[in-house]
Amino acid sequence: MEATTSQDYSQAPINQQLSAEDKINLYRSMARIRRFEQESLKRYQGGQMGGFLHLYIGQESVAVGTLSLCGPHDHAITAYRCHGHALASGMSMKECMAELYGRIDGCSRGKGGSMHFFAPDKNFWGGHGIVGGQTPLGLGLAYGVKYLGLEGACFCYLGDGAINQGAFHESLNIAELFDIPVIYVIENNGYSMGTSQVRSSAFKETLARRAEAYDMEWDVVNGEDIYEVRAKCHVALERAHKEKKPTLLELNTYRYYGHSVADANAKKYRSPEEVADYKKNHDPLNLWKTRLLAEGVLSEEIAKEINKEVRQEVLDAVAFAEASPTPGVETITEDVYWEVDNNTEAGNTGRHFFND
Amino acid sequence: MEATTSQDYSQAPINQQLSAEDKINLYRSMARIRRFEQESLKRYQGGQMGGFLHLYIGQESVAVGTLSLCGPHDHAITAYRCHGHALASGMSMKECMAELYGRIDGCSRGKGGSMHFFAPDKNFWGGHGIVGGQTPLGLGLAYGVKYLGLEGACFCYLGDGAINQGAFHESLNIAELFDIPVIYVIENNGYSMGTSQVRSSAFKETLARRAEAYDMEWDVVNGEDIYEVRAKCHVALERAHKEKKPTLLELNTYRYYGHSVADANAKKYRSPEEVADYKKNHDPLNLWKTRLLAEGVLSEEIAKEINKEVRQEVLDAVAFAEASPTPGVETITEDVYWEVDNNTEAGNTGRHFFND
Amino acid sequence: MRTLLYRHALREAFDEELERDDNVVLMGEEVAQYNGAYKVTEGLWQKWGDKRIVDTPISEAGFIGMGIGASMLGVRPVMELMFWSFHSVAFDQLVNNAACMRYMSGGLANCPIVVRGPANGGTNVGATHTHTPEGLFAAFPGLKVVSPATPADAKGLMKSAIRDNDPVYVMENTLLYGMEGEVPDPADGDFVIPLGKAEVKKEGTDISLIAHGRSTLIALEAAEILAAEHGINAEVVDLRSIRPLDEETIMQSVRKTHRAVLVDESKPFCGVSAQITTMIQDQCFDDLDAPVKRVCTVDAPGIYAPALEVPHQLPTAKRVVEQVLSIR
Amino acid sequence: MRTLLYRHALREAFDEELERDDNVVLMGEEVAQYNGAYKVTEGLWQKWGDKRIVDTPISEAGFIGMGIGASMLGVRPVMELMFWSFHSVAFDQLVNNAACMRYMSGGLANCPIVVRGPANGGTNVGATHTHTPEGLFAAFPGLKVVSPATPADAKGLMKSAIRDNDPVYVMENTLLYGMEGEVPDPADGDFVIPLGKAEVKKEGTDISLIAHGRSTLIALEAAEILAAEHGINAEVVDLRSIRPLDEETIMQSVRKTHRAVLVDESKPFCGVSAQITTMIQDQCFDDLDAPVKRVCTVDAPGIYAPALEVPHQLPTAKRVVEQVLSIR
Ligand SMILES: Cc1ncc(C[n+]2csc(CCOP(=O)(O)OP(=O)(O)O)c2C)c(N)n1
Ligand SMILES: Cc1ncc(C[n+]2csc(CCOP(=O)(O)OP(=O)(O)O)c2C)c(N)n1
Ligand SMILES: [Mg+2]
Ligand SMILES: [Mg+2]
Repeated sequence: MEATTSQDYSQAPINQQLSAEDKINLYRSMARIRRFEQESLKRYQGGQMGGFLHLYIGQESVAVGTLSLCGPHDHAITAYRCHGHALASGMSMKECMAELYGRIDGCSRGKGGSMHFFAPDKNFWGGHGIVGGQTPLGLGLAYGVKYLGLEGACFCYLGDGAINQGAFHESLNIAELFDIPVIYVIENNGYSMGTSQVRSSAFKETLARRAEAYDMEWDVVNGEDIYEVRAKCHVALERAHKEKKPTLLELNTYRYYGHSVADANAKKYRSPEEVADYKKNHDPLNLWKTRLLAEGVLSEEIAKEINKEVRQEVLDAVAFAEASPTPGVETITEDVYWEVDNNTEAGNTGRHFFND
Repeated sequence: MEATTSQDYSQAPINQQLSAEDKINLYRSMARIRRFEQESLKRYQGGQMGGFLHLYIGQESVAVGTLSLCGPHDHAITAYRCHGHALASGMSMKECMAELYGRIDGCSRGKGGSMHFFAPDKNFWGGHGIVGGQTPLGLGLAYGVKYLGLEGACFCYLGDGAINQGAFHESLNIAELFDIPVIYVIENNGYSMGTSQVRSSAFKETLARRAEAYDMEWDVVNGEDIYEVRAKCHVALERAHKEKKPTLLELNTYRYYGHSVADANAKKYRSPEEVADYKKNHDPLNLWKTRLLAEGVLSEEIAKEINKEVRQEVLDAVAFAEASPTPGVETITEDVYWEVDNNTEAGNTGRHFFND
Repeated sequence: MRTLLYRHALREAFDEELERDDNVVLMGEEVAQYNGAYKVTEGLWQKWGDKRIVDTPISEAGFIGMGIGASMLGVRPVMELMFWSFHSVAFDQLVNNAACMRYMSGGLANCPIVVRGPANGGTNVGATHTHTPEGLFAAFPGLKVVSPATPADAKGLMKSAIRDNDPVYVMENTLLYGMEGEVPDPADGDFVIPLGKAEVKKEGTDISLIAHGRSTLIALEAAEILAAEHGINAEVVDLRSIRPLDEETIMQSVRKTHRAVLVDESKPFCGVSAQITTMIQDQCFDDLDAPVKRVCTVDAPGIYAPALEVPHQLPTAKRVVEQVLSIR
Repeated sequence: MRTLLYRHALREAFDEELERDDNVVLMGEEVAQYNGAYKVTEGLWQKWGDKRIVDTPISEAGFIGMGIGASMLGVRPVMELMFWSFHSVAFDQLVNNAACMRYMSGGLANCPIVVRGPANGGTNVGATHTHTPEGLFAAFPGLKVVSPATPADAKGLMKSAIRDNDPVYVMENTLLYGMEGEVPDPADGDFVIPLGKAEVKKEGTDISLIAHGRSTLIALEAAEILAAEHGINAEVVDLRSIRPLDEETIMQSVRKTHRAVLVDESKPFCGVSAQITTMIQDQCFDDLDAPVKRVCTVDAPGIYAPALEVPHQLPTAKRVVEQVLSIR
């Protein structure tokens, strides 16, 4: 259970299974996220969106690597920095971009915005704004899968700052005590807003080691390397599937931009050298591309082609979002109660809304 | 940091300092708690009190041992099972008994009842009903002592079931991160209501080891032995005083009665043999008495004399409580706002209460 | 008709719903092996086993959040808070995750959970254990709140709550658990009471006493005194459900009697009764012969002193009578 | 007079109180080195250092509970919730430990804390980030709640809050932080505004618009439209302090105008405006020419869509005008 960076994770059976096409798709999946985020940034700065925008750029390998392992009964849930997980879950850029624009064709009908992408049909359960608040939900999704007698699990993502929320602690204890197939993925990008990891957490060696407090399995993963992410997370997934046991994983990663686009101090709490080093030496897209080029799986031409396709997909998504209507005023009180929305007897009994 | 029961803790310097009188006083202190609780039980069953009654019988050595170490700037706070800590802090039986009776001369003027004994003048800060809710307060008392530049600490007690509350986790992280002189004392009596420790907590070897998750010092203590309690807790107290560092301690102990007097299942979830074994072989009062007899510090006569005094003290307390008036109806809205109670300008500006 | 204790009516509701739907699972502290701190779930663990009746650690945020998460997959957790007062440590899960999930997902998710337990003062357990959060939660759109006053209502509302596809918070009462009342025999068919239907517990003509939960019984007691000692024929409306709310029954009653006193164990500031009063003065402005009055818990944290709490801090029939007389 | 931004008025209040009393300590997430997520505490860490300005982990229950504990020893923590919406994860500390401590100890302890931060919708941050919990907390006896609408009020109320010996929860507003307004010069003396004093922000004769926080500005905007377009002279009462509440100023206004519309960003069910309405109909029953009306946030979780939130879900001057016209 130590971070062993020396090992060649490409040789792990789960990675040996990957076809050339699979590998290229992993590249494409990361490129989609990268481009989507870049375009979002542009449009956000252009005043097309409200609220916050937390970019996933720099962390793509985490969502893509972990979610590439998922089967039909594996679920995912994350915090507000959710675009990467949403796209890696198979969501279309159109519904995502339209959501950012607050339009009716957005995945959440314009109700959720950037922090609340949802696609339950793709086993993706959001997008949650309260730090740590999603961690009991992830536990519950995994509990639900097990309760229903299915072989599945839940990847529940959280940040390095989020680990100090009480609800997470409660979840870890229950997960181990009840044998719940949940995999907690700490996406350790080193900072919670402007606070570095060492200023927010007391810990021994690594954050994931906190799992020992609950006698839970854990591991530390170099999150920039898709092979390693897949290899180590697959071990956790198997543990969840076969033994119904939880795991706490810490995936080291980095965000290039500020906490959100509104982060006024993005350039103050981190040195320019630190950011430059990450971009140059640890960019997950570059690393994967280099790797695939070396393996002869990818060529510069294919990479270019993919980037072209992806760029087009983003532009189509923007066009889609711009063409999508603004939700009508009446939608404000829709999607509050299932029974009301479905016009059931229960939904029609008694007053549900109190505007007068 | 292992539970070493073989060591002779009587030889620890902090115990060597104890005079014969000190030792006898420790006995008296435990006897006071035992008798107070026995009488409370009787009066509660006689219908003199409302609410819950959580007896401390069996755990006396924990409160007495730890609080015997305290100096002028050391504070204490605990949960609802608070009578032992209250009396060991130096509170009179009178104010405590009157509180149980809900009378105006009760320590909390009849407002708090059994779960909420308070004596700030003796550095005792209650008595708290929400499981785990007192743990950030204990942190705050220690933070306050440090902030004010005093050499002091706070003993913050909690049960083995309480460790799974989120607020406790948050407190541990902050305590270590900020170098707060708080000493968390898990009084591990093996059960939270009817749930045994292993059914409520996932842990490795001992509960206190969870401290390692925060890189915090910890220890496990045989709570039935006053010498060991004092020796090991003194180490923690010194760490708090000198290094401003927290400690997580687990004191193994036992409660003879049910969770509360209303615990209908007290005899179901524990075997009669288990309870009998504790009473016979692990009773902290008996053990201490035997020890002091062996040391020649105590004689049967002195012990008898003490018990007689203590019995009289309890009877006086009952008489005091019975003679104390029921609080007037007007007191219901007293002690809500400091400014109102103190008749200040702020207290007289605007409406504070909304009864019409 | 057959009578049952309130706690047994609830247990019967659970038992029937556990039978009807495999996805119903009961969880909470001490609900299984201990039979429930207040014996509401007595015998169910023995009958239904570990999968359906689950003891949890003292981690309300953790296990309630877990239930919410599972509910999105179609599990139907019925979660006990040993006291509703312990909502404070699970508040985020209760008002954000349960209440806003459907909304934030644009209707893609829903949370068919029940959270239940006693929510009342009157047993001298002090300020932290005597919260009455009906209004607190009903204030959050997305949530439903009910508060049954009788064994029959307890059973009927609980069954509806479990079948409802939205989060329903059921506020029971430790002082009612031992109360006996008529409950229809299961042999006579499935007994449910829809959420959102008030009940006129006593018809009257002179004044409307509007209440919910145990306060309904206080209102009925006051109505008897008013009839016997003052010749006033009070109508007693039991809201049963706070949200959805049966506005029609309330307004009908006030239009008939032209006067209303609300009996509400909430604290006065922003209590349920403040909301109902606001609605009445709006919709029945011309019908009212006097201001709407309220009898609430005296505005202070819950007191311990047994001599004060029930006789003087909580609503009493005596105070209700006084308020009624003050506007006659 | 000198003008300041709302956020700078707050900062000036902190700076002066940090100077006045060594026991005042500011804490919260990103309040020190980052200068505050909304720059309210900008420069204070640099000036006052690590002891007085403290960055905390994202552990609201932990650090707010810590502040409460320290306050019992005489430390005076001023704690920032980056959003008041995050109250949900610290609720137990906020409503039990802070609110009930004095009571449960029979008056032996008190908690001179301030908890502060923005509590508002309008920035399209979705349901979990747009709670307006003024009423939620004012419902708990033992707590005080204020909601300043202008830079001067922000400074004056904050200074009073810090000096108060009870827990005071100050609800600020991200939409107001950049607003400019007159604030007395410190050279002219210590500027404080007592808690519990409303202010008539505009005198009028025809109707009372009663509001707090940013809704006050909506009310003022509506008053202008009413005057210009409808010849209606509205009075605007700014509560400023929700608890303690300046009942006199409210009732005086209503007795003069005989009509009232409340403007309240709370959700309607059990919102602050429900409480005020209840009080008005009781105390001004014979003075009222029409039912008291309310303009609240449309009853649903906070919506993201920028096209809807501010123009259609939050109170607007347009809706206030409509309500006023509906009762003329
Ligand atoms: C309970 C709560 N407290 C505070 C916030 C404000 N906040 C949002 S994100 C964030 C930092 C979280 O950092 P981390 O968990 O490391 O995730 P990252 O942003 O790095 O992905 C904070 C303080 C919040 N949303 N919820
Ligand atoms: C938040 C909360 N949840 C539940 C309870 C009910 N409750 C009171 S004591 C208790 C058991 C606590 O056990 P433990 O921490 O081991 O302490 P002990 O009673 O053994 O001293 C429970 C579940 C409560 N008071 N607060
Ligand atoms: Mg981070
Ligand atoms: Mg215990």
